[in-house]
Amino acid sequence: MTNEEIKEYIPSIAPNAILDETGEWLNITIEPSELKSFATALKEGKLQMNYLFCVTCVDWKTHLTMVYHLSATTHRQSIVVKANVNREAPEIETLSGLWKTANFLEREVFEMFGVNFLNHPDLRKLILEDDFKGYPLRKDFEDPINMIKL
Amino acid sequence: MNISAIIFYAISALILGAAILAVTTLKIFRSAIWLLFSLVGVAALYFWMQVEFIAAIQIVVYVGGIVVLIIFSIFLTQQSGKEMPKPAKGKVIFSALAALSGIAFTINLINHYGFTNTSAAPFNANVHEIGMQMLSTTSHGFILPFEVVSMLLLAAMVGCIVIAMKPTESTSITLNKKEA
Amino acid sequence: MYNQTEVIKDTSELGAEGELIINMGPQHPATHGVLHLVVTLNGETIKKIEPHLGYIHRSIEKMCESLTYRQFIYVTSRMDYLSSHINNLGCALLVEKGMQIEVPERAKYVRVILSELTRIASHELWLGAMAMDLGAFTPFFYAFREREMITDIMEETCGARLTMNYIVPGGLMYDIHPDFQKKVKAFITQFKAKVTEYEDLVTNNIIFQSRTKGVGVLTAEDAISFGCTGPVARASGVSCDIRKLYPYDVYDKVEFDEVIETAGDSFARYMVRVKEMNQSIRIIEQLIDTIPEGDFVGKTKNVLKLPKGEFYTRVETARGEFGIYVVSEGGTTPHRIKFRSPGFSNLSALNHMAAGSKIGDLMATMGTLDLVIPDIDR
Amino acid sequence: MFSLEGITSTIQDWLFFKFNPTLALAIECVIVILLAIALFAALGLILVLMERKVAARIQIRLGPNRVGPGGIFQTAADTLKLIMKEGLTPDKADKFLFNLAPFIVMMVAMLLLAPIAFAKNFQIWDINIGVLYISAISSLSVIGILMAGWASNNKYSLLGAMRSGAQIVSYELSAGFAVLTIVVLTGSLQISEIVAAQQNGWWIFKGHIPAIIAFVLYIIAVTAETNRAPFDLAEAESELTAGFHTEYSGMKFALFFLAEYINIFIVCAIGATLFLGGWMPLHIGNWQGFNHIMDFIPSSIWFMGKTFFLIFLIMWFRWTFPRLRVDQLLNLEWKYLLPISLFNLLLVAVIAILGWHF
Repeated sequence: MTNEEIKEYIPSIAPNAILDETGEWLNITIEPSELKSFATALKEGKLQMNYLFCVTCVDWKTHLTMVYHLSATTHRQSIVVKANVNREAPEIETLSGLWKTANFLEREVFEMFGVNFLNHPDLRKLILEDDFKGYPLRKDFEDPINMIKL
Repeated sequence: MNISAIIFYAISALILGAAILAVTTLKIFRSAIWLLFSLVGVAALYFWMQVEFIAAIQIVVYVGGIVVLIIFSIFLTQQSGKEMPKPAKGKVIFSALAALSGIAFTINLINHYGFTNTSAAPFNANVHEIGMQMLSTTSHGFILPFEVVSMLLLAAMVGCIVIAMKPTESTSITLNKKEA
Repeated sequence: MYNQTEVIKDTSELGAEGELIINMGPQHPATHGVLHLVVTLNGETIKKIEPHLGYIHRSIEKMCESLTYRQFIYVTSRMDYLSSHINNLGCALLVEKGMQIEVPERAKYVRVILSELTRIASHELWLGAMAMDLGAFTPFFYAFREREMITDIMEETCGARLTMNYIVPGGLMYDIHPDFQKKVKAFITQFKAKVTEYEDLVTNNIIFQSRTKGVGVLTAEDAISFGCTGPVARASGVSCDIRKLYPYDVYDKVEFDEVIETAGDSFARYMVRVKEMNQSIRIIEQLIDTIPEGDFVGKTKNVLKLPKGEFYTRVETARGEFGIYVVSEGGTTPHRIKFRSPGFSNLSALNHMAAGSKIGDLMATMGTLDLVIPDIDR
Repeated sequence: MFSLEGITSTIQDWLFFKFNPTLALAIECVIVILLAIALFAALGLILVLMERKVAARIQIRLGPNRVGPGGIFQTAADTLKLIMKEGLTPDKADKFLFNLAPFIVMMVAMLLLAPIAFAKNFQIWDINIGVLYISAISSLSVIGILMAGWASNNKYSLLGAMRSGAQIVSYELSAGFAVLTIVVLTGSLQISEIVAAQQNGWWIFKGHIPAIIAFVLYIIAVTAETNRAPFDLAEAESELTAGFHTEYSGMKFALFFLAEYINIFIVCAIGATLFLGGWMPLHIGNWQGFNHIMDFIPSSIWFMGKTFFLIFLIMWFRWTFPRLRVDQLLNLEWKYLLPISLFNLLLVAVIAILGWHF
């Protein structure tokens, strides 16, 4: 399986996806609502993307971007799936049913960025205290006591 | 009063005191511990009487076995730490009466038994003799009761295992369903 | 939402249906750090394990957003402090990839040797700590005897014993110490002579084997699904060695085997690490005599600026795949940086692996996961 | 020749000459109690130091070496530290039982001292059911541990106590059967008679195969009974932090600590008495010359030497083996040791009846 083949295959499962090849790996941006079905197709379809090695979020001040790094243990090609979510009330479908590692990684994103993962089995704070207010990794997070500005 | 008598009264006081505490304390674990002291006291009494074998058996069976079992079952119940509610007045009175009548009966019995000084040699509590008697088949041998008791214990043990055996997953699920 | 403080309050009482909830940690001898596990027990049998993290969370990712590309390397030494060289190497590789900096051969050789020494040191510490979790105290001292030699080498070379900060973008901070090669060779001789002691004391011990065989089994499928990497995944038969799959520096020039076991239990994880130490020795042996002469650092600009874009590098630390994901806006600091730490994913598999086993098995399972808490908490 | 027997009989004669029998007996009791306490203190200091030195030796390090020459006063300094420490009692603990437990454990250890023959005719109480007395009293020690575990109101302690209870109750069986093996061979429960029966050879040599099996079983079982590694599940520090004594501090902890070492001493002393001839010197059959030379070594040295050899063995185990899991521990007892013990007892009965031992 080569990068070219992946690129040809993607539109067949997600016609609305935007492909971007500038980086090291193929970047696929899709709508948050399509994420779950797209991810299912990636994992169970021809690509066999069974290894989710990184889930994170990027705050672009106007919106948040969920970033999923996927790979396959069979052909070792990696792809990056991105989904832009609304910053005010971020919501996205959970992938913890497909990759078990997503459970913890999404919990981390949940408390650090405030993204609400729908249908997550156990969505609560993993690292921060329960009464912690705010989302520390967002760009506008301010904590005058504990944060030192360089 | 010679030293032997003093020791006797001291031990008796321990037994009685521990026994009273065992029934009056409101914490179940403490009550087991008082029971333990009472049983150890009885063993001490046996030592005082120089029947060491019986004393050792008393400790092995009652203290090492039964009290440990009692303590284990207390551990397994959830409310072991809490104080038990005070028993109802009626119960207290009834129990006290039962105990008193027991004491009266015993005292009566002792009073009517004329203790006489014997000049016979003190009885032989040699372990060797006990062993022989226990397994002998002669007219005063105890082999038959010994074997019967062992059968009884075996049956009890098998019964325990059957009770303690956990139901398999599937049966327990059906049980839960029934309860629901 | 579920309240964590509630859980801690609850635990003074018995849980539902006679379950016993135990807070293992934040201070507990077996968690090796401040990991907090809320363990639900039924008698001695574990029903559920819930990790609570954050006791030493320093939000390194947020910190890095205001640190330059030269500075942020120092923070990564403090994450997985047992593989600090390899973490530094990952950062250096990222900057080198982003800015296309040429690294001199000499630096590449030294980096790989140091990475492998770090791996051995980390595995030695793990071996001792894990044996101690299982109640054997003595292997700890035997393992530390060898680890001490490595830390001495590190100290001589980098000036530090734990948080090295020796690898910088473009190469190394200083040249290696003149005695470096001699000392490393002395270490190899010593290690080879003493490694049989571990076999005698730990591997072949029947109690150790019965404590670890068949305990905490992780199938290959689950290992992939939980994102496990490193020895944990390799013990389940998943080939995931970054050094083999995506070679960096001079790993493509050396011969070594990727150690793979298939049982997936604690013993397999143990064996993988022990064999990995031997493979690391093999790598070092191939490189130590052929370190080329020349510069130890390539030519770099004073101010490092990554071009606009996204970068991801991964290196194989002692615990598995360590990934760094950087989103750059073209400035001197990253816009967003994400460390994909191996311990975090490995920890997420703990509940799956240990539920249903005894408390004693939890120690074997957790021990062989080789958790380093700052790596998880970041 | 200098002998403990001489000293004791001199003191006794003098006491009975000076005072009336009751008073003399009372004074003797006081002397014995003082000696026992002194022995306990000395044993605690020596054994803890020995443990640390043995551990250090095995672990390629030096061990204590600062306080006094070779660190011999280290344990004294530790004791001082423990005495000075505050003895904390948890708020929700059952204070009475919590404070009582260490003393129970200690008292049991003291009671066990009574029938041990430290040297020729040097014994507190030569009770005619010697070994039965020992197994009876040692079954009491579990009570102290259960009490400590329960009264602490700590879950680690409770788990530790439950483990310890299950462990001691089960391993008592094997230890008992191993002891019975020697009882069958000797035909007596009395310690002095068991020692006397080994005049022309220790039981481990005379009783050959069954005695050796019994010896191995005994060592395993008592290691478990004293909660020593590899059977230290009751205090498995990587699992239960410190097991049943998690909440204890200061002197109360020290009592548990001390009792552990006293118990080791006692079980090793009994093991030495039963299998290695107690204070009896090494005699080989009818080699008169050899036996005579052996007799020159004082009996107390023989006894202490054998006991400390066994203690060393148990310490060696601790610093070598990993800990067993709780179900493996019980499996080992019920599925392996107990059937072997039963069979061994049968074997020894046959051997004793047919007179196959030497």
